[in-house]
Amino acid sequence: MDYYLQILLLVGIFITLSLSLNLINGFCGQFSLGHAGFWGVGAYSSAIFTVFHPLGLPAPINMLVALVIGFLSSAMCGIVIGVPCLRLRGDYLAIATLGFGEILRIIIMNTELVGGPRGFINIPHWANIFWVYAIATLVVLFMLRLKKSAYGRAIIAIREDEIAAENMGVNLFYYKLFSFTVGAGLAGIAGALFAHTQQFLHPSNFTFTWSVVILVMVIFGGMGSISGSIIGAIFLTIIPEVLRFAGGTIAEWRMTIFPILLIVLMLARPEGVFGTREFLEKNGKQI
Amino acid sequence: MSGKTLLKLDNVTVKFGGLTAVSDVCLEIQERDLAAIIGPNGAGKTTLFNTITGIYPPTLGKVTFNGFDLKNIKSSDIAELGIARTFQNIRLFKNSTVLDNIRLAKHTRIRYGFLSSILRDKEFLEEEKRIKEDSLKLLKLFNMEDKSEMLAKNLPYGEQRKLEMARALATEPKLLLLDEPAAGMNPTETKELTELIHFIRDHFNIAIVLIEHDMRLVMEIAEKIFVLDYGNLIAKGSAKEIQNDKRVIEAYLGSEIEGI
Amino acid sequence: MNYTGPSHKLLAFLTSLLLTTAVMADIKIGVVVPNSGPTATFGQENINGVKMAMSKIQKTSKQKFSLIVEDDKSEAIEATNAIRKLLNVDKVNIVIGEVTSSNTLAMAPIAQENKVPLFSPAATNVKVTQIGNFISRACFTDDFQGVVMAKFAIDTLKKKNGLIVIDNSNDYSKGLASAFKAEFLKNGGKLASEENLTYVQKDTDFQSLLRKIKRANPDVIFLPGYYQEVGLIIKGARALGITAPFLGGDGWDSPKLFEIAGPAIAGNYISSHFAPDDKDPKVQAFVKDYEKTYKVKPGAMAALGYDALGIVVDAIHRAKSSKSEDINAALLATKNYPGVTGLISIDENRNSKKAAVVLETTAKEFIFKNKVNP
Amino acid sequence: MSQQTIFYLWDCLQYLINGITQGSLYALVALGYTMVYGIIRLVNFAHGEFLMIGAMCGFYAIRANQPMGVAIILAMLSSGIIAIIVERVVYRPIRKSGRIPALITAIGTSLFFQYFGQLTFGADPKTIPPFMVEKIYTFGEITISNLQIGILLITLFVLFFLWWLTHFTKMGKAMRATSYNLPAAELMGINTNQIISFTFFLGAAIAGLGGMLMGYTMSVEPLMGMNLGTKAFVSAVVGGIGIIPGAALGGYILGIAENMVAGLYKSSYRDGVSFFILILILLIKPSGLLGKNTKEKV
Repeated sequence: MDYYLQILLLVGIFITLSLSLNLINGFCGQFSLGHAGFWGVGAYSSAIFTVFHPLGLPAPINMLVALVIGFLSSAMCGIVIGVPCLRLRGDYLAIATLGFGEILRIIIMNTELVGGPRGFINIPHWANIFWVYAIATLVVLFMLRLKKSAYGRAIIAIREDEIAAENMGVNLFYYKLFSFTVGAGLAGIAGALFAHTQQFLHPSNFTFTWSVVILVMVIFGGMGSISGSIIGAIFLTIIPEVLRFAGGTIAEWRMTIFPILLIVLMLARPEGVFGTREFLEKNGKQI
Repeated sequence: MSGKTLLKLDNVTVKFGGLTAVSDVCLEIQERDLAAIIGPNGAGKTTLFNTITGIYPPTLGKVTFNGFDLKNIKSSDIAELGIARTFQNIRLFKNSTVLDNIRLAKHTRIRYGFLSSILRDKEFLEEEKRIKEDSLKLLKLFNMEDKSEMLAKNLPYGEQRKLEMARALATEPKLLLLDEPAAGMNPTETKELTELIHFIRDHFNIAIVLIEHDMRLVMEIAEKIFVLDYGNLIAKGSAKEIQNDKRVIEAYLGSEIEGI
Repeated sequence: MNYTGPSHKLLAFLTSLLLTTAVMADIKIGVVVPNSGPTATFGQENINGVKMAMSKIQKTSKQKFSLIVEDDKSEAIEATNAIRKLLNVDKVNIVIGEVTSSNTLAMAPIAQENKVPLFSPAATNVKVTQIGNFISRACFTDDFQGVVMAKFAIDTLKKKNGLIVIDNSNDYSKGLASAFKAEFLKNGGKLASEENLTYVQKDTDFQSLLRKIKRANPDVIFLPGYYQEVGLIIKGARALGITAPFLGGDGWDSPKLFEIAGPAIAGNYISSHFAPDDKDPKVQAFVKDYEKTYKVKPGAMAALGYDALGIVVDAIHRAKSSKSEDINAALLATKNYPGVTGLISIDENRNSKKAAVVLETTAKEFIFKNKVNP
Repeated sequence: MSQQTIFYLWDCLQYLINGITQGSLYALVALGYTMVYGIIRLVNFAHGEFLMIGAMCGFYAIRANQPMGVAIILAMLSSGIIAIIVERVVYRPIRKSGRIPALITAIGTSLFFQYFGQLTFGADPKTIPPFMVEKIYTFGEITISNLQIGILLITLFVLFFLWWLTHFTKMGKAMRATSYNLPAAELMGINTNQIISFTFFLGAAIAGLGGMLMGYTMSVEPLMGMNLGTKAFVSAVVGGIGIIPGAALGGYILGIAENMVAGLYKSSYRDGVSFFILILILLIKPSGLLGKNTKEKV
């Protein structure tokens, strides 16, 4: 079933994406609203490689290279944006990243090589559901291990209290930049997977609205919760599709139902479904 | 009053815009000192701590720690050099467990790299095991080991203060700065705290400087007292000397002399 | 349905109708349109045309059809989700969509892979049908409109000192412009200025552009943009004393153009798919029906939607099969289908070959000027 | 000077004038962002949608043959009322939950009204006739219309009115007190909920006016709030969010810069330039041009 496969595939890509943003927003507490920009950079740069300069090797190897390119190019953007912006805090950081995300998209829009506003076509179909879930699994594993290491503890300490963290010996700038860069890079990987499963890219996929959608996935599950991000990605990808089947008025109004659900969730449970905890974890104690 | 000089402030002045919070302060702390900084509200005590820990760099003057000039050194590096502190308004990592609060403080002492932590190699596992054991040992000293898996925010107030001290000690400092450790404590708790501070100094062999309003506590434990008023260091000396200092009495007149 | 084509066609059609109605089960036609999002204005009009054609066909045809419409929020991801749902869950036999070239391009590889025909009512970008042999369209391409207007400028208006103004934010404008330029120069026209004159969508101020135009002093200006900016440009041009006629493409084709530009709009020309005042009785019947149902005059999007469904149903009848491959073969073999947007044949590149209409603008509306055959 | 240079200079002057007109509109919308942020520290993403609702109501008023003045007042009222309702029903309950949930709620509200608008009003752009009969004056190579002058004057009037309101009326003083320290204002007996509602109303009503003035250049459509709102928001941040004169300053800077870049370089970078300025300002002076730097208390 191609359609269900497509939804499953998007779920996998969004798991990677929401985890990558969770590293920045949820773990490190740095509010980024430009994540779709990194997603787009990874998607476009990996597709430029596979469309224009693929290596004369089997497709899977090319795909691996594409993933690496997606990671590196987005991570590089992350560094370039992170170095000046991470001095900012809270709302200001959010606004600056929003601005950068939009600038990245405007640059893509004005690049003739990648089709500009028409969209980027003829991207080879080199990734599939196995790639997507292999990567998603690796990212989940990565995040779980990171969370339980000195790196993760330092990053979470920054979220909890920057000043205390710094006075306990955590180099704020280094760890903020680390999570921002790695988060951007992972979004780039998600972008590469997206490009090579959809075979078509359009700048409208990488607007501010999509940054918000990814953010909502993170917040829905709970900032800083890995299982929360997974649940968020699953739920928010599937809901709009389920509403398609509701038929009649509901299907027609489905786009207004999504924001209402969002508002209701925030009113009822502002910390998200899991808070900062993990699934089956209570009061910090692992079961 | 023996041992070598650990911390030295030379003519330190801190200004915020037009406001001078600390003015031309000179003081020295030796190894194993147990000192207190006192003074009325707004005298610049906390600002002095913030300057020592690198949060607000001094506008003028020089801070030297253990022979290092702290000019342009980041807070995190100062922590690594061996200064740890607690905060006036408790700054724990609230949504982390008690154990994780302690483990985080061991941050600068960790040697394994990023790849080790993702691959979970032998180096990582051994070091994490050691850190956990050390942390639990430390918590045991504070009688909190059974609470190691509780979230910090769920601890009672007094234990939050204790945890903050434990966390500061976990960085393995040479100098511990305590910002109003007795604030909000009842007399029994304050008494325990007095013992605890003595214990810390003797067990860890470090210097301690505290900011405190509770004069009974200060007079009981401080071997050296510095008095700040409007950013100026108006007196220093032993408890006896301070109690008889005219300028100090003037500064405190009618307000916080009940403990003397 | 009354055919005006050659009599053997009529015969073929009637026999096919007789043969098929008895045999085939319910045929499912999927439609993907933007019902929300930035291009919803085209999508909503387009789907009106499709639905009207459907209700008309259901009245006369014995064959049962069901129409499944999916919204794509004007977004590529949603468009691909929508077409996959249509193909795999609803198992439609054919898909109509989308109105924009970029979202059609997003869906095209999926239709091609599933070997189900994707028939776009209004995606005019040249690349759309190059994706594969299951992708075709009911409209002509951008290139054709440029050629039509270049011929019109030189042959009908007798103007040879031209100027081209491009909307830099879309391929549509660039495509029309380059085709116009080539044809115009080939037929003896010349450009009044070598400068690149461009603007982008959502611009609201065109003073600099207009002054550059005025200084170049052309006697005809090709402005292949969308009505919103075009309206403002022309309004400003007339206020500034630029009198040369503007020529444009189907992007102008909306009643809103007259609201935006006001009376200044009179005396310009566009190429488009459809003229509501075309004296052709088919067209008049369509316009009357449409106005009765939706209380507004149909624009090109409605007419193209109407024809797209008509062509698809016609192909299904001729295919005598509900298999997507057969429907596609019949669809690609469409010859001289008498739609409201002209006599339509699908050419070897799977594009519609049909006449374009040239419309003249008056202060209030478009009036039919002439037809230009390919 | 060559002919080319003279033209270039004339062009610059013209872009400046156009920039001021556009800047005025940005400023009008930015005021609402800034006032709301000033008082409850919330980036009200739905502000652009309040504007859209107002402009839509104005459009229907005109279609029902109401005179322009009535339509403008209706637009302002409907923007204001919808803002009060949203504040009361959605923002007020969420305020205690912290800033991120509040921000997400604001984004959700914005999305809701965008889609709601497309489904109820239809996605097609609707044109509002200009608020007065257009006349164009030519000076040398530049042109100015009476509408442009009108927009500038109205904006200046609104700014003056706000200055008067915040400095010389009881309501205004209460607004400033609330913005300075909400709990303290409450203790002083100020009904802060009422002040917040009023601030929402005022900001949205001004935005509604901006939406109607835009009839001059743009049409009214359900997504209009998104583009305009983003720019206005950027203006507010550039000028220093929370500061009323800052919003105006930011609006004019953005308007002029955009027109200069679009005119002299390429209009594809019109949107890029606003974000570029935004980031530049944030990096040099994070609190905005007129903002005060604040340090976190330890």
